[in-house]
Amino acid sequence: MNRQTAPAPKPGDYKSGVHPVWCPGCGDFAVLAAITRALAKLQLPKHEVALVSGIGCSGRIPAYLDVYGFHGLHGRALPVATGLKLSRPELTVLAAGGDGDIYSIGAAHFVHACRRNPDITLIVMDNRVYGMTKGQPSPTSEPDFAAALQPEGPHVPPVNGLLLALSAGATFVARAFSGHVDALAEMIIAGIEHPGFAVIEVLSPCPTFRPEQTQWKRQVEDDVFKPASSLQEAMAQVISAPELGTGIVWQTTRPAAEHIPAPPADHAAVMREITQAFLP
Amino acid sequence: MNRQTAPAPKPGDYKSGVHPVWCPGCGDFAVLAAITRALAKLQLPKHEVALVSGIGCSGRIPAYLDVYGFHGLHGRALPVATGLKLSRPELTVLAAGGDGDIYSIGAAHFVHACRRNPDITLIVMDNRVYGMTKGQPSPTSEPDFAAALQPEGPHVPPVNGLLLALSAGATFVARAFSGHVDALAEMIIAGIEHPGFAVIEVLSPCPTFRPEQTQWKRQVEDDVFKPASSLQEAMAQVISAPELGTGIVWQTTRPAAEHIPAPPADHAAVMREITQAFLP
Amino acid sequence: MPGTRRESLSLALTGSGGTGMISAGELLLRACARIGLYGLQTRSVGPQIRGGESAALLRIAHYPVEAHDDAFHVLFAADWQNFERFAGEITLADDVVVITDEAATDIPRVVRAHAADIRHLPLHAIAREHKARINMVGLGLLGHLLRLTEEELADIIHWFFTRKGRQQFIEPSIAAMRAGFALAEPMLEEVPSLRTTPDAARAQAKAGRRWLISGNQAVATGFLQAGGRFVAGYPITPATDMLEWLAARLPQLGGQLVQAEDELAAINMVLGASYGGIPAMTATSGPGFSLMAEGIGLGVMAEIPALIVDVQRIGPSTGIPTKSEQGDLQLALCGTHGDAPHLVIAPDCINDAIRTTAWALHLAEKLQCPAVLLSDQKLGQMLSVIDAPEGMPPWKAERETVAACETGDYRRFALTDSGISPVALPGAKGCMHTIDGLEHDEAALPSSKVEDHAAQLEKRWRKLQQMEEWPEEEMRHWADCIGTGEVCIITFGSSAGPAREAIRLAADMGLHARHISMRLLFPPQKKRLHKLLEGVKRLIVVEQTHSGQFLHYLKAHYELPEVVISCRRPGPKPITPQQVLRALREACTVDAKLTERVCT
Amino acid sequence: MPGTRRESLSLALTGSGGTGMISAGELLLRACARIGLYGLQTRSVGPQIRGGESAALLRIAHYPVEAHDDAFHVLFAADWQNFERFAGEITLADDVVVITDEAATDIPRVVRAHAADIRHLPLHAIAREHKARINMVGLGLLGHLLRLTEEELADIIHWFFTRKGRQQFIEPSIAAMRAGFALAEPMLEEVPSLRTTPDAARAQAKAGRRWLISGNQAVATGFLQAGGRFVAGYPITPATDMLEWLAARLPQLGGQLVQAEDELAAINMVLGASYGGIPAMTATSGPGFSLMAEGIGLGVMAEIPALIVDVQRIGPSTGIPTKSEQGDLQLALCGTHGDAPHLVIAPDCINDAIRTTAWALHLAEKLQCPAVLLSDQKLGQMLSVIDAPEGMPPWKAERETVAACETGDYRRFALTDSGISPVALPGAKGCMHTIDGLEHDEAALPSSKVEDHAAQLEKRWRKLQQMEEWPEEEMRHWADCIGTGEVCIITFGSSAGPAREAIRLAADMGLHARHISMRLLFPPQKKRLHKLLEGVKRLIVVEQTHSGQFLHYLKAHYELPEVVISCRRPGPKPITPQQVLRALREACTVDAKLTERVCT
Ligand SMILES: Cc1ncc(C[n+]2csc(CCOP(=O)(O)OP(=O)(O)O)c2C)c(N)n1
Ligand SMILES: Cc1ncc(C[n+]2csc(CCOP(=O)(O)OP(=O)(O)O)c2C)c(N)n1
Ligand code: SF4
Ligand code: SF4
Ligand SMILES: [Mg+2]
Ligand SMILES: [Mg+2]
Repeated sequence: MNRQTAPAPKPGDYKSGVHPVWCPGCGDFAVLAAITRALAKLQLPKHEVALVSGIGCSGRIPAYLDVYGFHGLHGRALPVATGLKLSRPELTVLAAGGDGDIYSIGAAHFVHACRRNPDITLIVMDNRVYGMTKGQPSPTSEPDFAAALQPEGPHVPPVNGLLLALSAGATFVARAFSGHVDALAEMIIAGIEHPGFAVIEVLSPCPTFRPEQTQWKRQVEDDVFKPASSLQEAMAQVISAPELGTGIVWQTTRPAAEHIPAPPADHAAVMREITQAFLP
Repeated sequence: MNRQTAPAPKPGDYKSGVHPVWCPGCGDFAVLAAITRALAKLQLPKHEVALVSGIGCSGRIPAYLDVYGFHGLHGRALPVATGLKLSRPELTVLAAGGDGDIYSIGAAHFVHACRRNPDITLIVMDNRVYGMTKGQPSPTSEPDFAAALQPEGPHVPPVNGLLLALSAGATFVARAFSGHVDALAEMIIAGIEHPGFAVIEVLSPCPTFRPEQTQWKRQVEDDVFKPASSLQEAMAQVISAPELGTGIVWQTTRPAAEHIPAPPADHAAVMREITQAFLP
Repeated sequence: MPGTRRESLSLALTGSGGTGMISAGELLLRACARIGLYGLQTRSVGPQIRGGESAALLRIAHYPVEAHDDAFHVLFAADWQNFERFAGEITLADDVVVITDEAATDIPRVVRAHAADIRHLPLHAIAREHKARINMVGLGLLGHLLRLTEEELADIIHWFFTRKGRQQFIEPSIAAMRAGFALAEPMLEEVPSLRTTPDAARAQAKAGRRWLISGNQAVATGFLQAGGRFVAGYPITPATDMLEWLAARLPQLGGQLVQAEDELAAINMVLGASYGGIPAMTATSGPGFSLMAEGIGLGVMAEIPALIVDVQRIGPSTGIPTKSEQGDLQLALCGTHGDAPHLVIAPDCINDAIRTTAWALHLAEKLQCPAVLLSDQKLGQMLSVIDAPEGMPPWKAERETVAACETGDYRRFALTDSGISPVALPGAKGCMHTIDGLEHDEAALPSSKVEDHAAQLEKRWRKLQQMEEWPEEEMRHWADCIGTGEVCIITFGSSAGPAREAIRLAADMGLHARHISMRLLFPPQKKRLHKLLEGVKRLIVVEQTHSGQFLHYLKAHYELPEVVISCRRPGPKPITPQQVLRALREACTVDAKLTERVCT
Repeated sequence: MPGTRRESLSLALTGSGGTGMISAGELLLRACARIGLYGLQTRSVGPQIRGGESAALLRIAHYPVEAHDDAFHVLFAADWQNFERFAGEITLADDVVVITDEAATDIPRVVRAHAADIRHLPLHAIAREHKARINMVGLGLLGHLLRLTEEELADIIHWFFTRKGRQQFIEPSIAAMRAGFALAEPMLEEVPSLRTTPDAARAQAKAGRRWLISGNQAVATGFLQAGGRFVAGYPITPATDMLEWLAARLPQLGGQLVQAEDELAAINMVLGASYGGIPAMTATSGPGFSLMAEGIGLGVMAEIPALIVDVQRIGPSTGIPTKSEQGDLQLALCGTHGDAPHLVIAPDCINDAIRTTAWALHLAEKLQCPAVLLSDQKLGQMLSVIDAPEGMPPWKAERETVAACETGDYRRFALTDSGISPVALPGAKGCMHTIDGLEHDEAALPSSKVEDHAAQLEKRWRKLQQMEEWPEEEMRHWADCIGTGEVCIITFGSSAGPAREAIRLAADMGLHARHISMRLLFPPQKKRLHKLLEGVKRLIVVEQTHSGQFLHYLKAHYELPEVVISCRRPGPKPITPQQVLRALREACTVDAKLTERVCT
């Protein structure tokens, strides 16, 4: 399936043909579709794209794409993606994970990726539940979402990923709904084109453990966010926005932390120079 | 030194007499002094107070107090404190750590403690450097703070701990300066009295690796924060405040996540009832 | 050809998502338990998150069974989609009878090649006719093959849907079951079945004599019975269901469970609660266990009891989350930096898991040391019929504490003879001190002195090491030894089941061998094992790992007999009694030292 | 009494914060190196963050030295504050000469009891007089005892302050040094000194023949020389200085270092970079190493090369961060859940660290597997004079890659004979695939099949195991063996130094013994070790641990001689040649099997 020579790859060309393990109706199918559309629209050569994920239903996504994939550890997609992007800046690097993956076990990496601002597009597939492990509350679960592990519900306010991203210094912050595939694809394109760390939180329903989320398609309010002109304003928008509002709320530019200097012409000579310092 | 029988313990009574390892002039001495003043003012029995810390210069603080201390792992003070407070709610539990401890390796726990809102007072001794390991940039270091591990400086914006706390749902958020011991003691008192998770970020200079911080005593602007009436307002205050401004910026109440039900009168009977369910 | 009559009958129920094979298997097992039979069920599921193909693997007998048999005698396949995903785990007996739908055309070659007797029956048609699921047809059919009565099966269906609040399904399901029951009638004599009918069992069965319980529930029960009251955990297969079971029950006992943000938080929350004096545990599996390495080391250094249950799954890394292996042994033994002696204990069957967990918590508290409890997916998620234990385990969580200090010179890490230093819990007047992950002196103050480090290292080791000197009656639980003879099988954890059965099978054949099941793996009990091995010429080390972790552990810590044979295989195919038996029989013929072999 | 004349001279410089003993020691060592002497320096510091008491421990000789001697011949104490904190690490020779201030009244009892010759000199007065620090007085005094010239010492002072940009200190410091030099004059013949004067060395010394280098710098140099270009790390004593050294030099080579938010991030960043094809490493110590357990397992499963340098410090837990021990061995070997074979390699001296690190990176890349490099604080922070290596190590990071795939059926985990599957790096056209921590089939697709798991486990083991079959010349670096005889000392890592010297000392006494220093610890080289042990009757296992981790490792994986003697001690007191020599001499008299003893 070496289609790189074909003039214009189509979304389907970015699929690997591996059958997803997802339940019927899972929102993640649409996220997959949106990614393929985005990649096709950008005409990105498949072999120059890498998608790094954590563990969860969401984390399974790389295998379904015909790009380079790295299905790593629970919570650790962002450090892997960062290491990859820093050392191979010419690649288009995406990262994907679930709400548990990114906001719970991976929360420290999320905060620090926002600060560090590597040129990576992060897709958080938020279903407000631990899907893969069969239905425990996640950091984005509603306070009264009762489940076996927390029979009375978490009873704490959900993590607001957008607010966290903003306060941690993210340069592109947005929310989308997986049911609106084209809008999501556009958002992913904007994220990839954004020169820095782009956080896209995608409402991606889990019909299996959160059947009520099948209603999201009626409840989502599109484009409630407007790119804010100040951080304060962005935060105010996020705080007062409807729970299921989408849109890009913040975009700014700031150089990424790390960059690779050009390799020297003569490694051996540089090594000699370095080791000179060991002479007493 | 069993002074619990004495009518009114004084700050000095809360000191253990162990000689601190800190450098002369370290801000942490003043934090220690402020804690003893706060405990004395509150007349808390020493054996009912527990202080849990991580690793760092800051993390050494429990041994210098004559209360129950737990000098645990780098970054993990908050989970330990949470486990302790949840299972022994009658204790007054404080947690302490450095900027690296809390905002770097412990960032995920910080976010989740803010959400969970256990009745713990956290003191972040912020010196904008990794003191204990001899001067590497920390998450709160200025972008241009050059040090051996990052010869050109981190070149990323510092973590704003207050903003992070607010966006993660903290119910008490404040900043203080260790040089103003009485004000800091008052802040700690307010934190202990606050029924929930209190985040107190303390500007605590490191004269050894950040000698320029000895100027803080001239630069700090006290009480620039006023308790905000809304989260938006609190965030706006924090964003626009001077870098070295102090004060309580946010206080609200919200029940803590977990609570312990009263133990049953007859454990054996309850166990029998529970195991009944195994009958086929 | 008349069906064979067996001491125990093994049945596999397989089907794609929605066929409900697991429920059918569970109901069958429960019905058997009610009439006094014993049995067990494990499950094998596909990678689908929900509703993918799955297999219920059952074994039913008149006596307690701890492990699967070598092969399955009856295979009930609701359909054949993705059967090959677990074909490797379902060995078919030579006389297997395969029951499948009349319309099934996609029977895999491996099944067709093996099974002489494939019966095509109108399973789906009957289900459709009664507006019920095919699993109810299977329940009736297989129930009849097991010689259960229609009433017994109807009762269980009634119980099931009532509990679920789905009374509307009771009638159609019972009708489908009855139709399945009828389908079995003509084949009763042709299909393998139990040698004795269940009537004897029925006659003896009294309510309350059996429990239907999983290994995870058994561990959780032991923890609660011994006084455990705080749990922190993070979901991970196959430990989650233990946490969920505990979450519902802890509040009734005045305890609580916290869902942590990750395993680093979980182990540290446990240390915090335990520092407060509350007996505490966490449960996890491989990846989470790796993340707890640093926390366990802190528990060792600061002498904080903690129970860490590792329900092992196939590794390395994410591995195969739903399948079983014993490959975390070496991490359990060595899994933190520095010299950090701590308890490592493995329950050896479901029944044992209740007591052994209580013992582990007791030891952790008594010795003020973390204890790793090594369970595994097979043991943890196996549903088994056991004899209901009489009363509670004899062990409770009891820590030696100091109520108050007068003099003000409380020494948290006092160098006592036993190595155990009475602990002052927060709240104890006058005993304030700071515990530390740094090396410290007796008074708990950080110290980098040669002498303090040596003394405290020695103390932390001594408190475990002295267990070798404890009186026999206190230590009886450290290992079990059955049988006699010069050949000995040694196992830890869930591999004991097949080994024990192999010993019995061998005895039936006149071959006498021993079996040692080690529960206490660390600290090593050199003298005790030496005694059990007296007279043993050949030792067979049976384990479910690829590299021989248990073998290496034994070689590192014990004097072993001249001939040591390693019999091991990785998961997910479980070790079976027949395999161990084969190893046993072969052992009498080898004479090379240390033969490594794969159990076949 | 005239001072003894020694092959090597050991000097300890101690003092409280601000006395600058470490700098003085370093300058002394550097001056010695310049004139062609060899030597080493370790340091011992108190718990103070900055400026607390500290000790510079030096050994100077005409030949390369790798370890400290048994005892110190000269103790220069600027003052005695908190001396007891490291008294346990500074054993005084019977003929030690103690040099202290004229006003010192607080000489600790342990020193007074031991030292017959204590000289009170006006050290502080001289320093004050010249407005210099006391360490310059010490430099002059001790330099003279070592028969350095005033000019040589003045040169080094000049160099030092010029480099620091503090030219104003040069003159007063040189003046103080000269005064110290003069102080030594009357005692030259009374104080222990080197048997031969440095004139011979001076005559031979050519510029560029010696390096003054620490073990941490040596490891970093080997990494760069072999082609390492990406480093992620989190500060931790005693690995931080390696990271800092690399941070300054990587950019010159087109590489980079990232300060991660924690060790979980560091190891995963390394995996990310290495997945991208860039040879990568992290450096850490105990607590951080424990946190990397899960990441190392992913590297094994997904077959990603990575170099993980663990500069061991005293454990368990936070332990004693600034002091040395070899207690992470078992974690390095077993430190992740599941069966996860990976490389474990230990450099055995500073000189060796350059080559061995290059070899480790080479093997990791070649075998597509994480490699743990076990250094320790002693080795890492020891400053040593070594012969400058000729050229670069022969090993480079070279991974077998696939440039592009035509057919589209690239199989990332193809079951090759060697177990090594050529890797397509991101960017390779047509070879797109997803690597996984889940068990997988050859095409990298997740699989829970019995057969796939067995085949991939076997493959991951095979690629390491085949090293046993590699030609001798490729594997020569796996271990060193010197000496002959029926008694053999075996070590890994930094314990080789004292052992090698003990062998030489024994030979001088006519006692012939062998010494094996193992660099490659995993995979075990059964046949190779067996060959080296041919004819050995008694094996002495020397290691710096409390529990005997190396002993247990050897027992688990190798056939050992009948008599095995464990000679071990925990840190921070280093193992010395004399101790090993004593063990060696005793070994000839024991005949019990497996005698465990503490090195005294
Ligand atoms: C260290 C570790 N802990 C726990 C797990 C088990 N686990 C797998 S996925 C998951 C959570 C999945 O939730 P989320 O990230 O929201 O993804 P979703 O399945 O909902 O897409 C957990 C806890 C693991 N694989 N590794
Ligand atoms: C897991 C782990 N990683 C690294 C270290 C080393 N370490 C000790 S303290 C510290 C950082 C200290 O910085 P901070 O938290 O700001 O405290 P400070 O010393 O400045 O008060 C580090 C990295 C450790 N002890 N444990
Ligand atoms: S469990 Fe939920 S998130 Fe997972 S695949 Fe099924 S529907 Fe999707
Ligand atoms: S290094 Fe800095 S933070 Fe640490 S004790 Fe010294 S002054 Fe205080
Ligand atoms: Mg989710
Ligand atoms: Mg700091």
